[in-house]
Amino acid sequence: MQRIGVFVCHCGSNIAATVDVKKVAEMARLEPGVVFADDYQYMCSEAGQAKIGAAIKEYNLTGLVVCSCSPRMHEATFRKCAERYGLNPYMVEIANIREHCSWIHKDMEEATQKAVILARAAIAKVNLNAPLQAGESRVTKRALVIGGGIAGIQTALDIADAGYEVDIVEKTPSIGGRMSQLDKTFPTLDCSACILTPKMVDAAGHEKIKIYTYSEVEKVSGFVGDFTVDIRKKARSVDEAKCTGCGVCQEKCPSKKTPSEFNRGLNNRSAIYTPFAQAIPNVPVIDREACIKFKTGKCGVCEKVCQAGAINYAQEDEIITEKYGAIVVATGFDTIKLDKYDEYAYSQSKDVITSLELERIMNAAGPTKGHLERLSDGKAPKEIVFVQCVGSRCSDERGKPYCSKICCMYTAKHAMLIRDKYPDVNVTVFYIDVRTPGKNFDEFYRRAVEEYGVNYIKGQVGKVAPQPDGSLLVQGSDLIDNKQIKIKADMVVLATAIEPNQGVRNIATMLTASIDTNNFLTEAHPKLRPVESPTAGVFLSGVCQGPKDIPETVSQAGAAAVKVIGLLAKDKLTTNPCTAQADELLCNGCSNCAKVCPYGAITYETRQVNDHGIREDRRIAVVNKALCQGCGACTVTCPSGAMDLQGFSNRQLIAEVDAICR
Amino acid sequence: MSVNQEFRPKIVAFCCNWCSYAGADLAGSSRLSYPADVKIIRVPCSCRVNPMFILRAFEKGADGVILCGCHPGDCHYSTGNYYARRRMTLLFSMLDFMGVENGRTRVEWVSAAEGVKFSTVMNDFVEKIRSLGENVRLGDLRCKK
Amino acid sequence: MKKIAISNLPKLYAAIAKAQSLILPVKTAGKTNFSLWTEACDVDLQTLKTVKSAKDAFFPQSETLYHCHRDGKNITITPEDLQSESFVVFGIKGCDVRGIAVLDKVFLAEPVDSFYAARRCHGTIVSLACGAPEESCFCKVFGIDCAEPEGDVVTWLTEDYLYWKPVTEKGEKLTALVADLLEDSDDAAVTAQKEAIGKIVEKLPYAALSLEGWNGEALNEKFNSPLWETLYKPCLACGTCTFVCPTCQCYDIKDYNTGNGVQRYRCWDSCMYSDFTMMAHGNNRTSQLQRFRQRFMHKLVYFPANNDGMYSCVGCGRCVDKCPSHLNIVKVIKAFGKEGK
Amino acid sequence: MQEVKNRALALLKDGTVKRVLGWRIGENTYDPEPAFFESEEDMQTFVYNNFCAANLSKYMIEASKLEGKTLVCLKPCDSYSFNQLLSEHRVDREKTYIIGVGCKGKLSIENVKRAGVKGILSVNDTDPLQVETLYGNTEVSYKAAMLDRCHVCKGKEHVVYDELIGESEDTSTADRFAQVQMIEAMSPAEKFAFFQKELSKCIRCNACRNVCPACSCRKCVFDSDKFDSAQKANVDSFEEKMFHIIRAFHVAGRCTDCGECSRVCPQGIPLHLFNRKFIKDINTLYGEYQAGADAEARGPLTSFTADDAEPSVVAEGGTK
Repeated sequence: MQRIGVFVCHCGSNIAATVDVKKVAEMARLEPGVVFADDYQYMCSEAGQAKIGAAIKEYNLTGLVVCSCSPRMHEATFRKCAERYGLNPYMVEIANIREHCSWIHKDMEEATQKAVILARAAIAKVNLNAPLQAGESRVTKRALVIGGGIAGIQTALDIADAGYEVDIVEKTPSIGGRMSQLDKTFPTLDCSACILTPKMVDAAGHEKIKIYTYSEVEKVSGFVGDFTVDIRKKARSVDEAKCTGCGVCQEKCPSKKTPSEFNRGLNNRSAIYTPFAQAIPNVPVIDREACIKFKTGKCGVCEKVCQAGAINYAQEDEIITEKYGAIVVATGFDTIKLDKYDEYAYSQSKDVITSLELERIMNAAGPTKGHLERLSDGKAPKEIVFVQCVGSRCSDERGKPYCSKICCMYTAKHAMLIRDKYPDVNVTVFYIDVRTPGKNFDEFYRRAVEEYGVNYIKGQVGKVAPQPDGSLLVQGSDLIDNKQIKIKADMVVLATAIEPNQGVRNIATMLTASIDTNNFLTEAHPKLRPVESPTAGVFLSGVCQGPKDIPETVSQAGAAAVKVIGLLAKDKLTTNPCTAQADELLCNGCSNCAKVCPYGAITYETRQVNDHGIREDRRIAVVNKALCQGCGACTVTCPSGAMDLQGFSNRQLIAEVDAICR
Repeated sequence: MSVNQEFRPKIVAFCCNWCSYAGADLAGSSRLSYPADVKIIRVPCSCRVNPMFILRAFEKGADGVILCGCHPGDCHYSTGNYYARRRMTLLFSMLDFMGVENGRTRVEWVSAAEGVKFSTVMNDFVEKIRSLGENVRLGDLRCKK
Repeated sequence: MKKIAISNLPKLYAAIAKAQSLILPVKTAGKTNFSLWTEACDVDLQTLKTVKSAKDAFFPQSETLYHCHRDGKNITITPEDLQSESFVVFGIKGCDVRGIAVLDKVFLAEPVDSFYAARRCHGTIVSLACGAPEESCFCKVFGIDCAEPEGDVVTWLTEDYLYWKPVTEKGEKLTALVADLLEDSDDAAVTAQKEAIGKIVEKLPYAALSLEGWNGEALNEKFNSPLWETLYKPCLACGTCTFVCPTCQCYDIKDYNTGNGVQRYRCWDSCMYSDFTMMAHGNNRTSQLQRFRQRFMHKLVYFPANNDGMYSCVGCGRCVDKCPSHLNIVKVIKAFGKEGK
Repeated sequence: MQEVKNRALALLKDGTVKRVLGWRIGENTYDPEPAFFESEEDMQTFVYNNFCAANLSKYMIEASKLEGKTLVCLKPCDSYSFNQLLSEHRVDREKTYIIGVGCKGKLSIENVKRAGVKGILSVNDTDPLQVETLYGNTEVSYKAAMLDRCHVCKGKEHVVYDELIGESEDTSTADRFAQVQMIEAMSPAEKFAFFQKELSKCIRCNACRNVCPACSCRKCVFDSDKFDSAQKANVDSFEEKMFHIIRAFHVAGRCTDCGECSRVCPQGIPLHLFNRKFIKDINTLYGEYQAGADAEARGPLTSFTADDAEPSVVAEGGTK
């Protein structure tokens, strides 16, 4: 049986004016377990807290009920107070007789009666409280960033600059990501590579940053502050330590028929290759599926020409196991496949291209050396049509329901650049809406229309039909003039929807981070915790969380870095003691609790239990206290009541219900 | 329907700590009144509320039970209220199926900023319970002794 | 011998109910059980076996023992009143009447169960002969004559009449109460029915069930038999057999929290339940095999050993009809019988 | 059916399985009991007839703890229950050899009696049933003697098995949800009266719970003190409601609608109505879902969509 002290606060006149505080104390004294009850002007004051302290000592109290303002206001205060006087802080319950009573009721008798009942409920609960200890867990002061695009690079740089070790794991042979494929960036039109490359170099040269390219995360275990990650470093077939990056091997390689991933398949690359000239590391990889040596055993040209002797055909995948305190997901995006959009003739004509392909065409290092030309015949186009929202804002299952966010701006950029460089080319843009919120964005778009004379038509394109003469007949509607439009175009550019990178689902599963229906990672709170995943210690950076442009990505990357730094700065993490716990004698091991846990805090282990003399191996749910946030979803899913929540246990809540209803 | 003004119903309101309880606090600090018949139980999340708690309240003499949580999509724990929504929908449907007046149970989404809504909802709910009268279909007779 | 026309039975019920409460087989939602007579109830004398036995009338499935009421720091305890008014249980079959005799052995022995004793004292038993015994009946094995059951009043139901024969003083009193409705009669119809019943009973499939070897002496041999290992396997550990049984007498005592106090009540318990006789240290029977064995050992070995050979099975066959897994006492007895041969 | 018996015996003899879980012949055709067989001799009493209604899947929980493989005979509807148990890690597929046995609708002796037949001495299991009784011989049509659940059978496909033996026949003639809809159409007072009447018969024998393959908790919440809900008897009408609502809720989304609860209820309470109401609501509100159809599927109460119906849908009549 508890020895409970009840303390009724007047809160000046805030409570006392409408609640008879003496009466509340008097009634509380009659409740089971209560050995002391008193009222005071301001319980939260130093003097009020001293009164509580004195009562704890004098009456040997084991639990406290404070009838006062909202627990959201002073629960922490009274918990600290209890702790100061030698009581477990979780032996305190608050009866909210201010916000939920005195402030909303006018009739004194009625308000007093309600206050008595609220106190009764709190007393009933405290009778069942048990001392709880906040646990501690250690923090490994190293972060992992998955993805080496601009988001990942920025996050890594910010974390490293704060003095913490960071590893970047990048799937492709080089860091740089999508941004490295872009030609110019909006709204300033500066060269993408010019602003990205220095960052890549910084990251590569940073003493706190280690970069694993051509590598993938294979396994993640552990929890916030203490993750263990297996990284598969794929066999590069080139010794990174020896390679000087001279590039001779790529020139001499006889296998040159593999579509270049970097150039979106618009031209070919060799079997041994670096994706692009500024690649970091500047060390090629051998694409074993394309390499003649690997396919037939004959060739070995690269090995012969490599003066550094860096070629190593026998190299094998390597598994690196490393510990991290925090993990940032920055896996970025890709454009959707267009096979369901036959009406745009993407697969039928080489001159129907995606915007990302146009970036490569416009780029001086691209397949056309930066000349705007048709890929079919190399002729300069005179009439270009841009189609917006290809697969974005789509109501059927062919595309995506969301707005890809960046297309309006990059199309304005493309249109402007083309009109600037080739004033004789006619540019028409079909759009549903033009969305340009952002600093200097709308100004940018208006320049395209007003200064560069880009022809914007509100309406959708119904069909692109390749003509025998090699032109493309674009049929669309103009919703403003309400007419059908036909344009004989030389080139059609599709603003293709973006979607999260394919691998993200697998990564999310490994991290137990949740994913929405569009495969974007879910944030812990859409407004208030946008860079944290619901899984503690996992953070989100860049487009993996939702469509963003570069400035937004970089700011989010910085925000994620700050969250990581905040975590790594701690030596130990204090865990919330109000967590779920499974009773091993009642647990069925059915796995339903794990299914509703938003934090992946529940795992199962087979354990021998002694159930009243019967010893058997059982599958039992285990709650990771460091991950559990105490929502209680699992407790209701559990039919046997094996899963319970400390601090809000089934019996405590039932006791409150009973006290209120009696 | 005639409303017995003398009848003071017992009403249990489960409020999630992050939105609805804060919404109730805001109603309080804004001095937005609602009948004293409503007594609030704080839970971490609407998903913590077990159907057994609701039946228990009726068993012990409650006349109405209301569950308040964050708006869908705004759950502090991101998904809790989605589960609560399914559970409560099915539970309420079963109670309705068994002939318990469906006005006695309710779910409302109230954010921390919606003090006005909290007060309006509670006023409305109490009014509804008053019109339904005492809960006779789900109580345990032993508690009336 | 008295008789009353079937068409007048409602009058008989009303007349009894006017003076004291009347409990009899009533059909509710398709099933017939003993229940309090009301004007609107659907009395069903045609169904041979009520789902539950008539045991409830004297030993209800749950009954309050006392109330504790808390008022501030004061607690008042109010014991539940004992049965103080007379009542009639009408239409009990021979097996169930014997069931009550079994309960008497338990509850009327020292220390006397005052709640039960009060009910026995105030209850009048009007039994009814079984016009058409069914295949699961084996009361004959326990020496029960379903054609002429025990009771304070014995009745027989034919197509037109209910024949009424008071046997005890209580029976005479009740007969006097309803004398206006009864007319005198000879025994012819009853004798004919008894003869017909006797012939049917001979043909019952379990009529020749042998209880040889089931007694106190056989305790160790039966208890340690390997047969239980197979027999218990299909048992679901539900309490159906126990709760439909006229003789099962185990109960649990529990408290109900009424908010302002506690209501202490007792309710039937089942030895088939895993938490039966659960104590602080755990359970003294940890496997279903043990629990299953307990039920039959109790009925056929322990009980007769302690009660001059009286079995605590009356052959009503309810468990035979109702077991979800088609297990039953007959199969158990037969399994051991085969083993013996 | 001899074929099932022969095959089971062969698998037992060649050591593929250590034991057979099937039915043992009873005192009569109509009372076979679930049983484990471990020897050829024992197998002599094996039977599979049209009265073998019991769902054996739940016995596999205990059998999965034993050494070696257990052969289990599962009817089409039982296979759903097995799959559901599998998805909840309660049975071990590796230790199970499933013979999917054919089903032409199972018979219930209760239904024969319900047709007015008394004193049954013997009965066969063909159409029509030839019944010999103490009071003369009679016939009952197969359909009339069939379990209520078989009239609304959800299909004769086994969802999990190692081999199939025997033919099945579609017995479904009625709408599974007709009864539920009938109650939904009642006024609140009528609904209340209906359930009050039915549940007043409940004797808390727990047969429904103990036979239910979804109610597979090691210790039921109504037997533990976790919720202060441990009750044993029908003390007040509330408790039966509490028990049956919560039981149905706990199996909601997990109940395969095998109908065992109603089959075993000694008081004939149509307990399946609670489960079917939930199934119907789930189908209406969250999309068609058949528990046990896919052992990998996520149940409707452990999943959600952002635009699920609000609970107010009940008051609006959206669950009718």
